[in-house]
Amino acid sequence: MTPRMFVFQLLGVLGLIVVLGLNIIIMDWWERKLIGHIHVRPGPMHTGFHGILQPFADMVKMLAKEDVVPTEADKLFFWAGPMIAVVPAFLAMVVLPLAPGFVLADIGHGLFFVFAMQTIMPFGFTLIGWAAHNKWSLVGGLRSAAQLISYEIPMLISALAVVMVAGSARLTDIVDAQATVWYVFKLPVAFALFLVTAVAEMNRTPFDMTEAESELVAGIHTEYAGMKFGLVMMAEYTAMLVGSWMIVLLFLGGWNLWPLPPSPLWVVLKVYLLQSFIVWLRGTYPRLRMDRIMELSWKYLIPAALANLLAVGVLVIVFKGF
Amino acid sequence: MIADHPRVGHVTTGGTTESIVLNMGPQHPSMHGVMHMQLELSGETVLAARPVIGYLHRGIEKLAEHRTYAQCMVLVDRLDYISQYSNEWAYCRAVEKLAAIEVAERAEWLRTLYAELVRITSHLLWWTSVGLDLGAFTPMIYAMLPRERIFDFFEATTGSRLMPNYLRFGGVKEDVEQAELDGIHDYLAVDYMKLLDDYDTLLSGNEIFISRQEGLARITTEQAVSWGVTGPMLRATGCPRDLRKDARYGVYDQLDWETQTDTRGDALARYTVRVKEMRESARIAMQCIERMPAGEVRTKVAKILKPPEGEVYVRHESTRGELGIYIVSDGTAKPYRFRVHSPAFMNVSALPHMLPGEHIANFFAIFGGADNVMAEIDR
Amino acid sequence: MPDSVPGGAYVVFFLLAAGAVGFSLAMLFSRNFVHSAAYLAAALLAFAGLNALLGATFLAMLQVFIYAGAVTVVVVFVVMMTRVGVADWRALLQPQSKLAAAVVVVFGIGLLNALAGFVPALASPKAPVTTRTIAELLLKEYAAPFEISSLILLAALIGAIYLAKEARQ
Amino acid sequence: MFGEGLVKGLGVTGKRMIGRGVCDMYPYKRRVLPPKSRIFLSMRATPDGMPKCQSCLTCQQTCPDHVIRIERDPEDRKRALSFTVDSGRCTFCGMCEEACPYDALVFTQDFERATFEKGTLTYRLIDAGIATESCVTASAEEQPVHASAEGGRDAG
Amino acid sequence: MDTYFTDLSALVLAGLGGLLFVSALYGAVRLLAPSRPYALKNQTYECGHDPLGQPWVPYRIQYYAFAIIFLIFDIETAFFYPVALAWRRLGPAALVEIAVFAGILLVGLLYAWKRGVLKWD
Amino acid sequence: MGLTDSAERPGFILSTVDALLRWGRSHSMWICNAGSACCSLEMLAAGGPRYDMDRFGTMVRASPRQSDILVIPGPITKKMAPVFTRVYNQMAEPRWVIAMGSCAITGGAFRESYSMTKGADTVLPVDVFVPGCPVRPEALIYALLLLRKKIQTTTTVGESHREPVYLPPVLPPEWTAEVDAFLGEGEVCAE
Amino acid sequence: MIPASWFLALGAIVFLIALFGFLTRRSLIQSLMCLELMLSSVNLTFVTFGRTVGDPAASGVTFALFAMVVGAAEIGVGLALVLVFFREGHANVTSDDLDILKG
Ligand code: SF4
Ligand code: SF4
Ligand code: SF4
Repeated sequence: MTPRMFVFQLLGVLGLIVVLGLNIIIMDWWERKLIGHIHVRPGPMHTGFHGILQPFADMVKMLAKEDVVPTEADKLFFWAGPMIAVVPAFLAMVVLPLAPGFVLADIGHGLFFVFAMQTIMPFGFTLIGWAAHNKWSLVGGLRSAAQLISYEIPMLISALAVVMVAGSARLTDIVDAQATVWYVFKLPVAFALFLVTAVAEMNRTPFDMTEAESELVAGIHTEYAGMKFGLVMMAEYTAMLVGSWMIVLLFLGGWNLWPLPPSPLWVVLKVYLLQSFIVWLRGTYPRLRMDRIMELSWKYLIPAALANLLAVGVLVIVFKGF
Repeated sequence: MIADHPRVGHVTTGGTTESIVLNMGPQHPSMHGVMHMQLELSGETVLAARPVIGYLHRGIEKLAEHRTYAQCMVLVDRLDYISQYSNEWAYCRAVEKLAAIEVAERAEWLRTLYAELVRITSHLLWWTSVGLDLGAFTPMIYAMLPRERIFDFFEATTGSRLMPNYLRFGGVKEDVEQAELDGIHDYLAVDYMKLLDDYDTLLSGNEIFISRQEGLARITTEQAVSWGVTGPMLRATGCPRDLRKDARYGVYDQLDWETQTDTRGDALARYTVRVKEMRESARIAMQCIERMPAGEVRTKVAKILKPPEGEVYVRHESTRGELGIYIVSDGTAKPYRFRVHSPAFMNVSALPHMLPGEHIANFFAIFGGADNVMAEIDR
Repeated sequence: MPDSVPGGAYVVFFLLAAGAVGFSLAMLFSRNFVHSAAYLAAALLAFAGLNALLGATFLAMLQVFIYAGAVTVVVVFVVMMTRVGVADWRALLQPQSKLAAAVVVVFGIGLLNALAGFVPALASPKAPVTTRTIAELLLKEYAAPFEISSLILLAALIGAIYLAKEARQ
Repeated sequence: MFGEGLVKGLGVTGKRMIGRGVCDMYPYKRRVLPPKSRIFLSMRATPDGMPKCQSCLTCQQTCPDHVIRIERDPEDRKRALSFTVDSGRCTFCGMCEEACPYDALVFTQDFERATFEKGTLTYRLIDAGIATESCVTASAEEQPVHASAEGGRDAG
Repeated sequence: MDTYFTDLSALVLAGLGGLLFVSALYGAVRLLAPSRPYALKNQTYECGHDPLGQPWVPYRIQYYAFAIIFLIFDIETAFFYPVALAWRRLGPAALVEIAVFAGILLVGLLYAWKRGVLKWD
Repeated sequence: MGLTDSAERPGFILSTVDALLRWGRSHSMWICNAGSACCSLEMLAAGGPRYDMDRFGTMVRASPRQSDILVIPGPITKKMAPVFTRVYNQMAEPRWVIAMGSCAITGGAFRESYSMTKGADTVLPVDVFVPGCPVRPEALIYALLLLRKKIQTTTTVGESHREPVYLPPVLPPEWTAEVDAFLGEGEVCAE
Repeated sequence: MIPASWFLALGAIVFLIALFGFLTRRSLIQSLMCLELMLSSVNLTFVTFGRTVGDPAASGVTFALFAMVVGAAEIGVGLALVLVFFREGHANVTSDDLDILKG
């Protein structure tokens, strides 16, 4: 741990915060724009060029919006809940590489670390929902917690198939192993499972149980005003970024775009394409019912993921070069 | 006397330790207006539901007693603000029956046309809310497209997008230009049908949507009849009850159309019936335009109408079911008593029977399927 | 580690140690069980950090994954299914808590005494401890405990489900 | 096949995502509203500022919401001293326009009437016997329509 | 220790950075936002009504089943993870072992399924 | 207390912040979803493809906590008045109210009725009145732009907060008296 | 290099805190939480010992792994028991006078 290292890391963390902020700004605008176009309307238009300043305006407004704390709310977690939701998502970003070597902490268990961070999120959501002392929030929080914990397992198991084939959980290694053939082609089943579960982990339509606007007013953040609401949104957008980034790294070849030379640009491109796809899903589908969501995970996805894992295991043993 | 303050009592079933009593509405994104539902939940299962209405009670029935018959049209428009022409027509029919007024031939066709167009817009609005209740908000925006087109037609011909005040005793306010009619005919024939096909693919064919609607809150015809449920909700149980055919008004008997039914009786059936009706209504409207005779649109009626003493009740197939208008006249220029039998009210009162035992997420699918308009329930 | 700043590791250690002790105490003295669960999660996270500091990254992650993630969620669920907290601080305590305190003090003195005489240094592992070795250990040397642990888990699962089902009726 | 509907649904939204929007871009471009649409109650006036109202009070009696208040000139029963409209109460039903035997009332399509002050919603069409700027000036080619000449317009 | 430690310090730094960032936002809100709490405003929102009863009541016990199955399967995947990492080195015997391991736990899932606790209602 | 709360004479920084805040607030006006009657259909249409409020950054939020503007799209009946006041009170400051349609302005077509309040301004502090019945979507957008102008020109420095609005838990006696009068005499169209 | 004894001492302190809590807390839930904490501190001790002997076989970690399994199984069943007690009306899973929900 040299001082240079320390400064480097400090800068890296600052950079990540910028990425976090930039991502939410870009995605907020892009999502509204995209949904707008799906709805045959222009979306944000008159705040800056094609509404590009819209997220900034929202941000400024949220900063200057009163922070209502309900009398009966649990003061501590009403305040700390959004934090608990944001920080793990942010931490997960630390191990995600943009290019070989271009990563803050290229730890050997990068993949597992992301999942470990993701397990904290349901806890955060439960606390957010519980602290508000509001029935909608409570139901929303418990729902989202139940959903997140249910989808974590098939997600990890299908990711383990990748680990099995790549023989490493270091994300850079996994990407490098896809220099020619992306795992999406090698492991299509795992990819499909991972995609579905990742969308569920991001709490996006058709799995958007945290918000479930028509059912639970605004879900877990019913009581959260101003910046706290912004923070919850930030956590969700960051989770979306982390999730799509993971998919890109694990299955879509990361910075590889054969036959073009590898470049961090491809990662960014793929990540945002994927996020656009998720927004597109949101613009198309209704929401699944809660019990169907749970059933889907426990009755279909987990057995399927296990079967897939075993099948991949057999393949790896039988065909050494798989 | 306003006996009850909004802070109403609790749901009656005794709460266990696990149950939460939840106020749904009146300010709730998908309560379709200012409905208030008190739900008792155990976990996420509805144990008991109690609709609380009256948040939009504007006293229309009482106000009508202080207005002349012609002036009441304004109130009738706002009774069920989603299918205004149906209300106006029902009211006109009642008054015409009471005062024995002839209706001009062309006006009957125009009335039929408008009633069917408004049925389309109403069903489209319901379609938006069905999507919205299930978390898909694109249908909401898409349904706006044909709605806007039809509203354009309404505005160009009657002067208002929503509150037309167009029907008059003995006819309609003024004639419609042929160009406008042709325009809407072309739209219905081509673009509208295409849009509907697309929308069908978007929602009706969606497996998620089907899985959320199928088998939900299944009711039988007997149940529906005993709860007084009418309209598409009744037809979805397989009962071909349609006052347009049964009560014989307008020019429906001269047109080629069918009552849309579905035998399943569940939420999906209610959905299907309404979607089919959207197409059927367009067919009726197109036929109206094609076969509309020329002529006067209004017969001579006294400026201040004073119907003879007596009472009248007409039944009318509004978008939501059987709309009844009851008027008692005492021979003066103002109705002595004006009463509305609201289809939405009957449909909503069936909800407490249908809801218990359902998952809270299903609550909205069922609730939306009833297609209620609070303005009509509360009056 | 010639060019390393020794301070860094110490800072991290003290941060984490303070976190571990502080949050455990907070957990203990919180009257609201949801708070307790959250403090527990925080303390366990600190332990994860300590494990990582010792080089046991895999275990550290497991600590986050299983303890801070899964166990606390389960605890929070249960708290929400029962009662959230107690009104009075004294209601937290067992009647015979004085006795317990005495036991703990005696035990603690003994433990710390034993530790005081035992000051080993951290040795670097002779061969790098990779997670792969753990896997090999699990499947070869500890194969029996491995399968048995699955049986334990199964038993716990069935038992818990049975009990939860019982509790519902 | 399961999932077919899901894919097709994506197609429906995807098609529109790429296609053109239908937005009016309201404050920048304005849709021409149909002349019949009832948005702002106004009155026809001759170019020299004389309102066409003959102060017959029909509209005041017809209006279901008591929106119109007319002050008659005590000397000249055919002249209104003031004609006040409370657009905050108007339901834009068009009954007054329909009933006016002199075809004095007319609806314009000026909808930008939002205001900070409730009071400003009450405006005068005739003030001191003279048409205010809220009135529309009848163009030269528009023939004055007299009730006795036409007759049929208010046959209800 | 060193490589571990650089990674760990990055994570600790990031954690602190994240917390600081969020606190900074909170600070900005304190600085910029108006604040006027009063009783009615701070009352729990319930669709424009007086809140009825307490939200913090004991919740449905049967959801506990999900939590416990999750916990068990979480541990299972935690065991799978090193195995998957070392898979290429382990060979067919491992396959059997892991299949048995997963099989035993699947029995548990099956049990839960049959007991009907995998229903969210 | 907030930075912009107390300052008497804004310096450079403060005025910059003030300008920024005004810009932010005026460009991100979120509407509270509180549909009540016919006018809410036009509010829906204003969010629709043809009019699209979202162009101006106006979203419809379900929870009053996150919204800035309470649009009252329809009649406020006496039963509904406490609900609206509560929703208004539970909105986070700064907040504004738009009375949409004749009903919300004066009671409109139902003004004489026993069950109506005589306009939103009798229960809430209304900022913008939009006449119409129903209000055209364009007119609503116009009102929003008008309100935006107001927000832009109102300094946030030394912000004068709105007083809380309370509605008595029991109905005011004059309301009930009016009901009695209506039902008793049968003629209240005094005007 | 941080001395191993620091880790051991830390583990011991937390263990004692948790033990104290376990013995004195009336609420079963809190006792179980304390138990988790105890297990965690023991795990730390395992790992530290593993490091002090330079254990190449990583037995310390593996052992900790099995400890986790046992801990998880125990808390799963324990909490299920809490639920049963609670349902059977033994509100004194925590205490008798726990009617107030918020602390
Ligand atoms: S439009 Fe209707 S409400 Fe308005 S002034 Fe004329 S008659 Fe009265
Ligand atoms: S009806 Fe026409 S002429 Fe008569 S008072 Fe009204 S505006 Fe004037
Ligand atoms: S102003 Fe007119 S359209 Fe709007 S709510 Fe009132 S009656 Fe309905």
